[in-house]
Amino acid sequence: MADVITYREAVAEGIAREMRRDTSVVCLGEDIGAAGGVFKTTTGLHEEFGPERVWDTPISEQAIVGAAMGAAMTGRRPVAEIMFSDFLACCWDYLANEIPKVRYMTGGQVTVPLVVRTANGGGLGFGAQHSQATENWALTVPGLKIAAPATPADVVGMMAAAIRSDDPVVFFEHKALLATKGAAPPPGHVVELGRACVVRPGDDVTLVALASMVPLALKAAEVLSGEGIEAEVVDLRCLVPLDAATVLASVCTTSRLVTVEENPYQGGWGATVVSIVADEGFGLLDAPVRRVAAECVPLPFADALEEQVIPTVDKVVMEVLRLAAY
Amino acid sequence: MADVITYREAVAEGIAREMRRDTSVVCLGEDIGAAGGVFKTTTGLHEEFGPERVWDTPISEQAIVGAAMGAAMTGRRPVAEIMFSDFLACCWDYLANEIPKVRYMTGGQVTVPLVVRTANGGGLGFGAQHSQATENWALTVPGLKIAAPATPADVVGMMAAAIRSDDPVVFFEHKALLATKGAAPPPGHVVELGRACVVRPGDDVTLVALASMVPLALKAAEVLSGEGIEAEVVDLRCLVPLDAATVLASVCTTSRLVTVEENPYQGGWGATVVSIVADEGFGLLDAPVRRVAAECVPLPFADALEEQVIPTVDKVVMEVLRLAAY
Amino acid sequence: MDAAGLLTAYERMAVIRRTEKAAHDLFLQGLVKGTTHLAAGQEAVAVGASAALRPDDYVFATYRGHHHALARGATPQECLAELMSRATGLCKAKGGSMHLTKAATGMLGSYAIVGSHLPMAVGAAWSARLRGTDQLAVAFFGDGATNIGAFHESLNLAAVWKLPVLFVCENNLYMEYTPIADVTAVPRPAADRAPAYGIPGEVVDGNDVMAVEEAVERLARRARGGDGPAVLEAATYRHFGHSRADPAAYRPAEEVERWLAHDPLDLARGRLAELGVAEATVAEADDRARAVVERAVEAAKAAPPPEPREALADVWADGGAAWRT
Amino acid sequence: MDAAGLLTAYERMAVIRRTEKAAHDLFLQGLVKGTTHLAAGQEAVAVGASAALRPDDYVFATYRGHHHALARGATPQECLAELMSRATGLCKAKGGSMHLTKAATGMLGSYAIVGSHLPMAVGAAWSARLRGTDQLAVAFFGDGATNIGAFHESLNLAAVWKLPVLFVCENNLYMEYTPIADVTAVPRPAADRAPAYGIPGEVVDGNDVMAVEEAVERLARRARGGDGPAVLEAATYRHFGHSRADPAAYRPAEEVERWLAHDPLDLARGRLAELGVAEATVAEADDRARAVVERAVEAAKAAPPPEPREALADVWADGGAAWRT
Ligand SMILES: Cc1ncc(C[n+]2csc(CCOP(=O)(O)OP(=O)(O)O)c2C)c(N)n1
Ligand SMILES: Cc1ncc(C[n+]2csc(CCOP(=O)(O)OP(=O)(O)O)c2C)c(N)n1
Ligand SMILES: [Mg+2]
Ligand SMILES: [Mg+2]
Repeated sequence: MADVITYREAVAEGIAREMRRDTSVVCLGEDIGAAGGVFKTTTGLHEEFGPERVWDTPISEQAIVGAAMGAAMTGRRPVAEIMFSDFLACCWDYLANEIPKVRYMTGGQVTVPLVVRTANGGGLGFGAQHSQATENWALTVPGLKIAAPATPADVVGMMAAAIRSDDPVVFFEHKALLATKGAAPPPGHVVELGRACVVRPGDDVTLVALASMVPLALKAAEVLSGEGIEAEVVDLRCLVPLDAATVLASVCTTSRLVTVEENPYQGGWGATVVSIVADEGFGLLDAPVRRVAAECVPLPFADALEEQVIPTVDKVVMEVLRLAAY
Repeated sequence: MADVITYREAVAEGIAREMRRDTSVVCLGEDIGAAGGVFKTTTGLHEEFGPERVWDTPISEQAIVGAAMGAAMTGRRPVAEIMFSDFLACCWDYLANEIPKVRYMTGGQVTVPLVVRTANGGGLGFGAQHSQATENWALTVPGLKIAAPATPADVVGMMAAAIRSDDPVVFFEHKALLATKGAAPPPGHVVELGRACVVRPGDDVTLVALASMVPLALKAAEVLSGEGIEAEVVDLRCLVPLDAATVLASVCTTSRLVTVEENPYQGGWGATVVSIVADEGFGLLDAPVRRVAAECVPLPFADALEEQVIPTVDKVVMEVLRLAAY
Repeated sequence: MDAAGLLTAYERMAVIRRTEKAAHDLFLQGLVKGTTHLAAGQEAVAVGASAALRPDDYVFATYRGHHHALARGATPQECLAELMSRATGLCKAKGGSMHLTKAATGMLGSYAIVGSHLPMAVGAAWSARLRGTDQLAVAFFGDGATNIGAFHESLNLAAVWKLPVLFVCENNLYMEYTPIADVTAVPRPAADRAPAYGIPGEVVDGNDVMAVEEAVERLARRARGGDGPAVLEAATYRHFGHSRADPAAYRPAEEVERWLAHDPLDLARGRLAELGVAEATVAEADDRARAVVERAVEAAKAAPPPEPREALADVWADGGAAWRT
Repeated sequence: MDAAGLLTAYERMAVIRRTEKAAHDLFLQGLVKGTTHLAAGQEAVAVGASAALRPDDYVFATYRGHHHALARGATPQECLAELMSRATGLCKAKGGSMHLTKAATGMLGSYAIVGSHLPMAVGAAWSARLRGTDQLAVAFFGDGATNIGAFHESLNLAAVWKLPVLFVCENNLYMEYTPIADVTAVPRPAADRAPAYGIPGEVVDGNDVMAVEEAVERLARRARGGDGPAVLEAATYRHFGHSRADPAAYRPAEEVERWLAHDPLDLARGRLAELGVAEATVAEADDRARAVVERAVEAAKAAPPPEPREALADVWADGGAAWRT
């Protein structure tokens, strides 16, 4: 394997590694077979594992995820693709009411070891119905694990953990990161779900970010460093399990917290993180907690409008500078 | 009209008042016609307005809400019932991707003046799939107004505002409140959406609550009063528009904030409220901000288990006492 | 189905009927909270189908699912204890009436969102195929479920993949309070839709346990043999209202009468007589059924409530509910 | 459709074809961001249907909707400006290629979630009925949309309420890259499903603008007269790949050739000749079409980007985006 791989390749690689290890892993979704997926994130799987392990489906999101659930309850480990995360809305009943609840409401009689993978977020100019960061929908529902890797190595490692997990995992692959490159992970690489990662140390302010916001936060940290402010950047990696301990530990050092969220402010994951810190870490805080999130509007098509709406490096830098002046 | 009406009667009354005023108002939903609705919240409408204004539908949540959208775009004011708010998951595409976005993404060419009414929340022992407080799902999506009244008068007044609104409104009627009674509102009663209400004044701590949590917070406030702590209770009434100003004004007096939420902690509306206060009201706070919310589990069936999961008067009192000791 | 088989089926139906009656009474006594959707009158669908299935087959049902749980191996005691919120309940009192599940015997759950379990059954059938077994999956659902999107997606996917799954519609003429005929574009809501998926659609007398058994057996054989899914629409009727205290006043008296005269237990009793089974033998079966249910009620009443800590168990496969560090 | 009507239709199709070509070229030049789903090859469905509709009827389309917007009154300039993110775009550059909408002429939008607009069309038809007009609503959708739940719910509700709505499927044989035949249980994904809703299901040559006009006119008359909805499946083919740079390598060369030989513009040209319209007259129509689209490209290129403050406009009916105090 090459030393460097793209995030896109990492998705297929991560799935392939698990399919080799465990014959119970099976994939289904729209155009994922011979076509290799609309985002080319399943390239090679059909060739290597054949049509009995990689299944093309009709445009039937409910049947896809519902069938994955039934298969997971009966001994398989399905990996279902929902092409764009916006389309989770078309099978939301399964994510909100069925998959996360069946184990609990049967008193633990069944487990649902499945992964729902989906291309998430904006950045490719696909407009309001194909660009949302929908991980916050899932956060409202107890019983789902929520993974959102930021690097190719994390994609592979977290995919391994997700597929091996006996719990349902919604796996958000960020569209804007697909072409990015990173170190190829070693064989057997597994990243436990629920462990955040301090991707840049710093003493002055904690920036908590997820997926595409991680490189953005890192860029902002570089700019801030030039202004004499050292930001610690935490890649949350998962929303559930939520690694609040790592965030609190960082705030313990920095006394200042800024979340960087692609999603609209209202109902975003940063709010949950902030509410934990404003409770358990209140005594640590020296300044207001700030959330750099998207405006509360649908995502507009034009770039000139989009940059008004979503977080940018400039916006993060400006907010941190304002906070530093508090 | 009687001096006192139930919350349940207020729903039908609120709709009827608007149907009398405006012939473009039309209702659709499952069993809402001659049967008067599963919760008897549409009793009398079929008799008064006939089958051309009160339509029984098949069990087709997507068609119900999608058709409401199409009718709203073409000159009607539909009031669609989704029987239990959990079933919003069956038509989530319309709530998440279509209704809130179409005006924006067409550059303002169309408006969608509709109301989606739904029975929300727990308290009736209906189990994990019929008891959720799902207003937080809607909160993740810009473009929806979110109403959740706590009293019969507010039901009538907010229903008037919702139906008259040219924007889409999701109207959460709380199942546990249906049998509660309150003063009947005068004719023409309208409660503007986005105005919170201080339902109990107090200097020591601010309790922010919604729907069924309002009477619970009031009970807790009574208990606390016995302990010498005067809680101010804010009935938020709406999540969007969110009346942050009223919350901030209250915290300005009390310096202490506790949200009381029926929903699980993760992704709950209280987090968004807290994040605003931890930013804009940071300087006002004397103590950690606390959220009394449900445990992050599906709602269990047995009462003995349910009371472990959801907020109770005792839990609110205990949290406030702990905060007071900070 | 021979005489012995029919007698067994009859006794099972009698147990279900009495369990439903007990659930109703316990509800009125305030011992069952929430709601119940009783299946009295629809016993033959569950028992007839069950008789045609193998122990390793999968069954998925709805909130009106007591009969399927009982037909598929759950005991009246487990079921009633669940309804009465006892620690000994089938789902540890976490599920309630609408979610009876006995995974150990292939009863993979009762789901309360109309139509939601049809794709799951498709998935279980797909899994059987992937694992190379010839297990079958059966989804039972009401007439009202035929108008929801998941129905359509499930039938198409099952047909395209030729999966061993049966879609058994219990057409009891009503949704909650609205007649299915008022809101459905075809007379047979399930069977008339089967051609849209290129699969067989049959109608059967759902109150005739032998007819149900025969039809399911035949369609199951076909499906296991690789010929794909089928729709079976069982005409039946519920004796009680839709749920709880619904007096079902919306149903014409004549219709109710006609259906009560076509009761599945009476029908089976008639057949047993025709087959030469002595009345006393049938009465013994009835006695056993009564005794089982009476004991179940007593045992459930005597059982303790669940431990409070159970509230935070069973979300995750590790048994816990931790969502953060 | 007489010769004059056909010539008008031909010119409209020519405008669409050239607009699509321009969109393609502009995309390759980096002037159109995101994605496009071109309808070149499918013009006759939009133009034929449009010719049969009244100005006050409602049309709902998909992300592959340029042809419907153009057929229904949007100008090439508005459309291309939208694709090029200009302030003068049809949707002020907030929608993009997938969401072309011209409400003023009854083109109520292009929706990018497969199947999502079918219930909306049902609702628009319901609204027409409520308001006592005899307006019609038409939903255009692809073959792939016939397997999603919203399709099923829409057809049933429209049939039960006997609404004036037409469901027009543009069957271009493919979803994105997968043949529809691989994942659909019946040969005619739309027409073969109509009987499941007790409504007519017809198939028409979707590349024959006159045939489309005739069929839509007939079914529209029926629907306006209160006889309810119908399904029309138009057989057609897209010239480009599914979207953007998809080279459509999954399509057999022979199939592509066959369909290119059955081009809607060529067909119309042939018919015009048969009807005695001079070649020069047709050439003039072509020239006008070229000129219109060339001017549109230039005008769109010259148009300014949207004002930044537009980003926070148009969420609410008051024109703003405020969600809190
Ligand atoms: C998606 C969804 N919509 C509505 C309901 C509310 N509801 C529960 S049962 C029921 C009627 C179902 O009728 P049918 O499918 O015929 O089953 P039956 O109750 O007659 O067994 C309805 C509308 C629901 N549970 N789920
Ligand atoms: C609910 C949903 N699922 C998947 C997609 C992704 N997608 C966009 S177009 C398309 C193919 C649609 O095929 P068809 O309906 O035949 O229309 P065509 O593109 O051929 O015009 C798919 C799968 C989507 N937009 N919405
Ligand atoms: Mg029924
Ligand atoms: Mg197609």
